[in-house]
Amino acid sequence: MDSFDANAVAPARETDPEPEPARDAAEERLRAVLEAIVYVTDEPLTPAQIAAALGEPQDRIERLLRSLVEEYDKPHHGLAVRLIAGGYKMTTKPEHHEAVRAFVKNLKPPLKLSMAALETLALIAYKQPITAPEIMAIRGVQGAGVLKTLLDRKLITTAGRKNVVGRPILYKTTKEFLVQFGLKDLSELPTLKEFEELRRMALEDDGPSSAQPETGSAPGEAPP
Amino acid sequence: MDSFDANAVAPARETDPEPEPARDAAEERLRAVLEAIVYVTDEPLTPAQIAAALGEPQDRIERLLRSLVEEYDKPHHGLAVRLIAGGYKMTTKPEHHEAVRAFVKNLKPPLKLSMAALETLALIAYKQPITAPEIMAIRGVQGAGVLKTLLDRKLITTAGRKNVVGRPILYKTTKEFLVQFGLKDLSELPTLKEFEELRRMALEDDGPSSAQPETGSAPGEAPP
Amino acid sequence: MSSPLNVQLEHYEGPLDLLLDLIRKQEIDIYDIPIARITAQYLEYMQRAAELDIELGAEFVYMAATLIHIKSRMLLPRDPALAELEPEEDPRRELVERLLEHERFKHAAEMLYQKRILEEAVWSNPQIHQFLDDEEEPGLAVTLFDLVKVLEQVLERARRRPVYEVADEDVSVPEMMARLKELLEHTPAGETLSVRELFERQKSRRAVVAMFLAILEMAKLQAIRLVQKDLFGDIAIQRHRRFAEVLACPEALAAIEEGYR
Repeated sequence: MDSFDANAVAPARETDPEPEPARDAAEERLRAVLEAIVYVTDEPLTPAQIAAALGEPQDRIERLLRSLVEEYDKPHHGLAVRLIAGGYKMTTKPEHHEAVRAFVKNLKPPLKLSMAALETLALIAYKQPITAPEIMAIRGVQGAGVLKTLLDRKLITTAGRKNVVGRPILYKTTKEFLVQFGLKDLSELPTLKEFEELRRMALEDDGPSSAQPETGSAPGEAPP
Repeated sequence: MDSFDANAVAPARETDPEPEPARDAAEERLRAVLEAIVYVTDEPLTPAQIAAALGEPQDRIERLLRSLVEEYDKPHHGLAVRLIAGGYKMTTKPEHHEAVRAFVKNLKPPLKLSMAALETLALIAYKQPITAPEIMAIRGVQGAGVLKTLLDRKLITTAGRKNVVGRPILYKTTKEFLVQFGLKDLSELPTLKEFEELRRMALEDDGPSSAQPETGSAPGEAPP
Repeated sequence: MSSPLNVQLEHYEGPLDLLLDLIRKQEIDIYDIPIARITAQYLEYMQRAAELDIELGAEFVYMAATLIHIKSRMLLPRDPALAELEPEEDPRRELVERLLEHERFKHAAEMLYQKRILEEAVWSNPQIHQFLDDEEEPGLAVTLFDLVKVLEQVLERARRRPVYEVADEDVSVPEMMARLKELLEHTPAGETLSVRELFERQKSRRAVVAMFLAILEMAKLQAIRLVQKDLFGDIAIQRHRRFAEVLACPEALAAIEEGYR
């Protein structure tokens, strides 16, 4: 019974050619503790934090956490262990939201952000640290007003001042930003280069000539 | 990969003589939903409550909940699904409580301050060096304990005495304060004027339209 | 002239949004924008907006000027000799780069929006409170922005509070009564003053005693009411409905003044 489970649950060990039963029991226990820890904590915990607090080597912790992620990733689990903001955190899976919602006591307040706020946030995420005038210049709108909303929601914070005339305040995104958007880290945002390539590819595919049928108002048609 | 998972995970099915793949997928999904529900609720939920909410037969729910209990009972899990007062609830396993408690204790808490401490710290940061009576006069309340908290946390330190009657102690912020707030020096503190500027811009921008996400800019469309 | 604007006047956040929309709707190669056509369409949009009394920001006007400038530069014949020495940059290049960058952030914003939808469908139920000691006071995680926000609030609060603190600590009961009266006059109807806070604001023992006696005298005169919501709770001062009437009576005040002489 036990050995069956041990094989079943830890895909990480599948790559391990020789399973050592003695080590396995200790591993199993440590993984159980990690599961309990990830379940208990509210802030995503980094492997370094966990390793330090448990007095275990970080690579061991990381390996076990990864195997937890894989285990919960399987469809028979309704929970997930997720890597968010550089740390691990347990949540329900989004696909079960309809059933789960009915049982949630305190509904979290929705994070309502305007598209302008999201654009500014994206801009800061990519270009940080960045000043308000720089944001305005790129967005082409006189609208740094959303900055206060983003600051109030702790999605961005100040990051010193830029050494130019007027010494404007620099802004950067926070850990809360990663948490709220479920991002592992900033590198998870598609790079600007990737966007560029996608755009180019789209252009090449469509070609300059092939007008797409779904765009209703073909440019050739006469105006009213 | 899927078949491997499906066989590995559901011990309830081991007793089942004839596994039916079609039913299994639905069972798996329902059990995942139950796992998420049992995780999310704080009060133990009875099978009847869950069955009613999900519109499923109660015996099916009961059987799946029992299989969840069995699954989490295995030693590689640090969590348990327990039957308490006629209802089901997810908890950590008692045998790991010591480890979890020790872990939580070892976690370095983030910089958390009470409102009184925050107000006092703000005054010291912006008006330093400043005396306790001066802080009290501005805040309008006495907060002797707060200074001690801030001193203990090494966010402020003494800066001599003021040459007035009673020669009260002057306070200023420390290097630790700069570190905690990610500042190079005090000149990087945002000024009140800048703050007011932000607020003014927010008022202008958040005028009629941008408070709500705009439906026009099609956020529903998938990014490329 | 073909127009992609023939259905209705859409709302654009800024000129870059409008330009991008014109370009993408007509499937124009952004690296080779027909500047004359786009400029005409852009101006048409502005024209229609004006007709419909829709106010466009200054940035729309500025962009119009930029477009016209680019158009004129493209029309100007180049000096072949100069072109050989220093090949002229495409006048559209800077605009194209800005447009592309703008578009990237629009996509990134959409991606964030998607991510957020996913996060809203997800719940977490951390049980850390079961492992924390009870005495740990609930606090708030703090950013630099909080610091300046809080400072503003404190200063605002201080500004609204009537000034009654005195350097001279030798304050008499009638003087303290006068201050209390002034304070209460500035307190909105229905609101209360905290006795504890009043005491805490006094800088000397004498002042605390004077405040204490002043409160008692005013209560005796039925100028104020003392309210205590819970047993051992803070005592609050409220204006009595006869507040103005009583304190307008000079004899009563004079009698008290005499009593403390």
